[in-house]
Amino acid sequence: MDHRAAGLTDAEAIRMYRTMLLARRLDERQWLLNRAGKLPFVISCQGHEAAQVGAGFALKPGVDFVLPYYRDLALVLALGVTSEAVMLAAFARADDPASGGRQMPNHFSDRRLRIFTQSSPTGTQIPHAVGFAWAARYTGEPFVAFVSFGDGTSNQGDFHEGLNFAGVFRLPVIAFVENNRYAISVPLERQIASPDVASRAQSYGMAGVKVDGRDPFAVYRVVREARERALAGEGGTLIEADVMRLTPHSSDDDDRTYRSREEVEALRQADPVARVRAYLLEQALLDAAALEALEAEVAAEVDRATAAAEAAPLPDPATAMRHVYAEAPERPGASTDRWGGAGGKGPEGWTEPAPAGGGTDGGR
Amino acid sequence: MDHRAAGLTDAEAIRMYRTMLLARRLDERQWLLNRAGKLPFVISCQGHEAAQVGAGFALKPGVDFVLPYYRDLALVLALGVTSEAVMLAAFARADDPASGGRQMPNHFSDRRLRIFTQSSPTGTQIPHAVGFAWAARYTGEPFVAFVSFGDGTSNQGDFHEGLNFAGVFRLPVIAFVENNRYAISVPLERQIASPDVASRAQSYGMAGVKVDGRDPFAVYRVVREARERALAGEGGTLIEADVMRLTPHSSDDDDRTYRSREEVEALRQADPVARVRAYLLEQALLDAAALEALEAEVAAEVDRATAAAEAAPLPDPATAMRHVYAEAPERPGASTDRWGGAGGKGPEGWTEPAPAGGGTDGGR
Amino acid sequence: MAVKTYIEAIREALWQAMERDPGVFVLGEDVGRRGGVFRATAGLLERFGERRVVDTPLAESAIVGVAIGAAAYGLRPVAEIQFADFIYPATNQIVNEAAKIRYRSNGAWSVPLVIRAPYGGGVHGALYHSQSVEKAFTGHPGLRVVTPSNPYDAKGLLLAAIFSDDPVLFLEHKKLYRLAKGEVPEDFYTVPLDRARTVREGDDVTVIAYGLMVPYALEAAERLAREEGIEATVLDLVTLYPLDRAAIVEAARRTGKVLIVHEDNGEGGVGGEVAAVIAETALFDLDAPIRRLTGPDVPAMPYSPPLEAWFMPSVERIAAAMRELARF
Amino acid sequence: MAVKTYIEAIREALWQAMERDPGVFVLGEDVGRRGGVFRATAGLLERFGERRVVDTPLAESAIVGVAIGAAAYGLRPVAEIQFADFIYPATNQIVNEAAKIRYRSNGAWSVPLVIRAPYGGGVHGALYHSQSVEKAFTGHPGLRVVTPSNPYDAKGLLLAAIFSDDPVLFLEHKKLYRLAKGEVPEDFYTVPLDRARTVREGDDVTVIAYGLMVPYALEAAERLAREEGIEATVLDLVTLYPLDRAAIVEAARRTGKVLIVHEDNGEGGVGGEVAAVIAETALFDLDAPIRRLTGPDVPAMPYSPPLEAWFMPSVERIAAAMRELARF
Ligand SMILES: Cc1ncc(C[n+]2csc(CCOP(=O)(O)OP(=O)(O)O)c2C)c(N)n1
Ligand SMILES: Cc1ncc(C[n+]2csc(CCOP(=O)(O)OP(=O)(O)O)c2C)c(N)n1
Ligand SMILES: [Mg+2]
Ligand SMILES: [Mg+2]
Repeated sequence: MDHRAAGLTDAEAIRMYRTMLLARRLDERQWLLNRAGKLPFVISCQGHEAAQVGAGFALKPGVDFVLPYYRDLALVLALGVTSEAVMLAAFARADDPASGGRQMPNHFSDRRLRIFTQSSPTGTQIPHAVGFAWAARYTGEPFVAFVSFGDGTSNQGDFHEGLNFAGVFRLPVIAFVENNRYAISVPLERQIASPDVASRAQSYGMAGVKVDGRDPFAVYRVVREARERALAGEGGTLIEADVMRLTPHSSDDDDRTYRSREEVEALRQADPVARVRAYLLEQALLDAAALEALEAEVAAEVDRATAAAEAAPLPDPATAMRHVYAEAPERPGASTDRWGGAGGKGPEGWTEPAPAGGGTDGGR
Repeated sequence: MDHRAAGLTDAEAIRMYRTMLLARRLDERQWLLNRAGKLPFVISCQGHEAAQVGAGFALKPGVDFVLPYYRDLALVLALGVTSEAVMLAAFARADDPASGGRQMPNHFSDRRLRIFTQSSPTGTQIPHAVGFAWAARYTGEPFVAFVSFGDGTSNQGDFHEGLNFAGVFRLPVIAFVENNRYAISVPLERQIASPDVASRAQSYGMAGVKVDGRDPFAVYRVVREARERALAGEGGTLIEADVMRLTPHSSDDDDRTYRSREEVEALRQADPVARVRAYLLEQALLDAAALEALEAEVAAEVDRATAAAEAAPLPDPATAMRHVYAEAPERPGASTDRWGGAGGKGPEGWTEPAPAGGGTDGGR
Repeated sequence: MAVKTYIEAIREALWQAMERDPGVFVLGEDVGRRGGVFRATAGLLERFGERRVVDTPLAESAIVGVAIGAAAYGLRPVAEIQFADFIYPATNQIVNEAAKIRYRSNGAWSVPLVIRAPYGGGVHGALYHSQSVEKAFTGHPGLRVVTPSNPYDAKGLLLAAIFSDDPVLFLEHKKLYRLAKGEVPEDFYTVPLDRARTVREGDDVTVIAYGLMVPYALEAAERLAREEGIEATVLDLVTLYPLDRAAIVEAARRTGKVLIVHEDNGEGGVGGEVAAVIAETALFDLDAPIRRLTGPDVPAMPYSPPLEAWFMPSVERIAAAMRELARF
Repeated sequence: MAVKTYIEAIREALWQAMERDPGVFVLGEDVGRRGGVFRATAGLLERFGERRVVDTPLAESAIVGVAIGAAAYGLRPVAEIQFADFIYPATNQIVNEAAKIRYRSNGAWSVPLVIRAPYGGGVHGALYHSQSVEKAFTGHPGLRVVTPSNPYDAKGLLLAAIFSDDPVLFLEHKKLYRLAKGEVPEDFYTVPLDRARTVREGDDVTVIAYGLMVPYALEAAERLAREEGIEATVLDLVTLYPLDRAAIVEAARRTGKVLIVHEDNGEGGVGGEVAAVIAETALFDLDAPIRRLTGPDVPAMPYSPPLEAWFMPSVERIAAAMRELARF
């Protein structure tokens, strides 16, 4: 769709493309580093970038709570996660802001940006998002909770229980399904018995919306609309974006056993990054030279991030016992930072809890 | 609906009424015994009888696998469970065929009748039913799996995961929701975000059917049709029967804190047992005298069952360690009884497994 | 100081926590209009309203999962699982999520969540309303598991759990709800989440127990003291995970003869870990083999009264085991 | 007899079981066309077809729950949980259903089900692809939990599990899949589901271990024997629940010095129960406190190589603990 029709400026459209490109190049670099034996594991966003960037630009970073899944590199870049942060996590360095090198790559977390820490079991983040949305309702703070996941994950019990909970209370949650028609090797027909995922919204008294996940502007619009409905107290939305998985499931996978090369080739022909690039050219938002300059700029950023991350120190095993339970406050006053990130302060009249007797309290 | 239009003979319609009445009187007797301090716990079918009997008569006892829940007294009576068996379980006697007094009352099980043992956590039986339906497909044995549960239970993850599994493989399963609009104290609006339960069928590529659960003949027809579709390989059906809970949730509950007496009184006015009684009179299937004779016959049956069960011995603690793991065969050849009940033999060419080395094998 | 029941103490703790901090709210099945099937939350809806006393859909994984999100935001949810037996659908949310969130985020996020769950038997609850579920939830670093044995601890421990910044599984023994009575201060106070408590001192034999088995052990100890002059130390574990190892070792050393009592099955139960701590740390202080008296190794407690009685450890059986150990 | 890897042995067991009994089928995520993410089921789809090699939707509770129904009918499903870390959504179906069905029906119904789950770390799997989940699933009577440490046992134990009439949680250590090699008979054979196995004999110190820690302990033992003349008995538990108590006690008695090794966290782990069995039964045969060497008490194994190495017990650390104990 035309980016202007979606309510986006030219500059925004260009920034969206830049974010898609950066995600793609960071992702490709990780594969190279994996094949070179430098990274044990990669999991990709390739083919999902348009959908993710469309969603990311429709959200308010640091205000909305975002609960991504492992494919959401482009989404978190759109929200403000840096290339260096991504590479620090890929190299499992001490300064990885998501986990200090404790989690696998692409297990995003950034408290300041209100990107909630995620695990690997699929779908567990859906009830968490509903819990954040519950907190919005509870405190009156105006934000939405945005949660994303794959098509296969819509079969998990937590999907059903979480969205039903959100529906009963009409909570401001946006559930975003990135439907790439596979769960590792199992194709969509073997995963879900409904014709699509969006129609499951009906079970939860929610709006269900399908959108072309190769079109960042269309995605932007439906997510923005869902956000507005949520903030207006009209409840949640289940959005299904059709995307494609251009790589194997992960660097541990070999998809030749279950996908024909023709099928993958056909997907490559429809690559969303190329498509948006063509759109920018066609709309004369950028010319070939500007696109090349952008490529160079992004490549330099990827280089810098890689070099910085590779040079950064690994975590010290002496720290490995930390953060099992709350620790005694390291900086006094830390415990006043209770509001899920930088922005939140809590409503008027909120009091801090008194210290508990158990010696288990403290700041974080 | 007219019983003939549903494909039922007069005799069948009368038998259906008798089963409803028997269920009601057995249930009432348990409450009396509870109030007299003789039974620690009662959970009722009152208000659900029409739906249950309609379903029970549409199934083939000993052929179809049935996975009931704790309200399904009328259902299991329709399938062939005896009054005495019911009372033996209520009194937790050694000869309780469902569990030997191990489980709470109304945790039905009868292997010969292919009524599968149930637990108390709600919804766990739904995937089990899908597993039996899988076995039907696997072996080619022509039966359906019928599973029932309450409206609140349709929020459990196991409902979603189980029905999706059934939908993907188009398995012969009938999921029967007895919607009494409460889950203990929580009303339907607070339970499910969809307008009804039946429409959730769409998420599973299944037929969803709503039926008046006060009309046993209408229920009979939709269950019979679902059974035929299932046997014809056309997949499962989610049936929602509107029923009413005439009692508190259980003998441990006091519903005055959450239901007005007017509401309960209004339900009583619409009592399905009275309604079918009136229908039989109106259709002249039975006259007042015959109805009275039936009452007397049922009362006598309840008396007999109660007396027999009360007089029966309690289980011997010496048996309490039994049936944790498979025991050495008590009767040689027992291990050939592998086919889920009396009827099943398994398809041609099936071989018995060889005894394992672990000493853990044996008959049941 | 007023004498209150265990369940009154719990209700009072919930009430005071909600008064004190507007971020505290309760959620669960039937906790609102019904006031809880055991009445633990009775009166809260009327006092605090629907926003803070939430009847949820019937879906345990969502109850815990939603509470995790709310807690990570900074609220202090108190989730009720109606019977501990029904906690298992939420296992993934409890052990893979709540317990691991602080660690996996390198301290950036935390989950100040309490999960209350009535457990235990002897109440004609049969296999699925009598379970002791602690063994499945102990041993997951990041999660605390505690259980009070008396009204005083019930209140103070629940307040400590609510105002702790860690997830706490708070197990309440159903049979103690109305059986246990004791003095409970009106004021706000907390009982540490990481300390066992010596509830009786004596030099002949040490009994280590928790939950309902603590009053049973105390009664057995009093009887043996009165009738046979056997004096027992009784240690109430209070915290099942992480254990208060120092207190366990000290209690074991005091008499050199240790009886561990719990209602849960023996093999794989919390008692094994307690025995291991002693065998690692105080082996040469022991004068007798460690002894466990527990529920039998069958899947769960049967319904029929003779079978239920067979399952439950009783004061008599505890006293007999203590006597045997004292004479060893 | 051919030398095979651990995973080849597992594949061979599946193949032979399916050949032998048409009621045996496998189901799970990616077990069909992909042949399993570890390739344990590779080739089965081609040989046995879609009816018996079933790619399921992504839903663990359904995988186990559906398998329970099929097993209760009389089939012999072998369900794969892709990584043990993802088993928790199925906890309710495993411990409240599969484990309790025979007991609650007084023996009328049974569940001849095997759940295979790759577990364990040291493979750069981080918190959610490295877990040892055994502690949550041991202690549920009715369910067996076993884990082989070598290819011979992998095949025989899996065949025994498949043809057992009880539900068995069959844990396969991921790091052994290709690391462990050994002779595996072509024929059908079974290894008992209720027996530990003495894999080395020696009089100075006893090591009790399971899974990956068995080859580690053996290597440590060989090294100590060679270099320092310390001779160890090594007991492979094989079965984690119910434990083979007699074998544990005998192994402890043999040397009077016991080191228990596992990769799972220490507190609440299987080692606690093993120590308790010894402290109850063979206390006066002990010449040293029981010692445990285990994974640390943090929520799960971190990803970064130095942290992962810090978590995993190593041959060096096992050898050091054995030496210390031998010298005690
Ligand atoms: C509970 C759980 N089961 C299994 C896995 C292993 N696994 C990781 S990703 C995946 C497929 C997910 O498919 P989908 O939800 O469609 O997301 P996609 O990867 O296609 O974006 C599986 C089975 C897991 N992470 N968690
Ligand atoms: C997993 C689980 N959670 C909670 C309970 C406690 N409980 C028993 S019945 C019930 C309500 C069930 O409502 P519904 O499914 O509508 O069935 P109904 O009793 O109304 O027929 C609840 C919450 C349970 N048995 N299992
Ligand atoms: Mg997918
Ligand atoms: Mg209901």
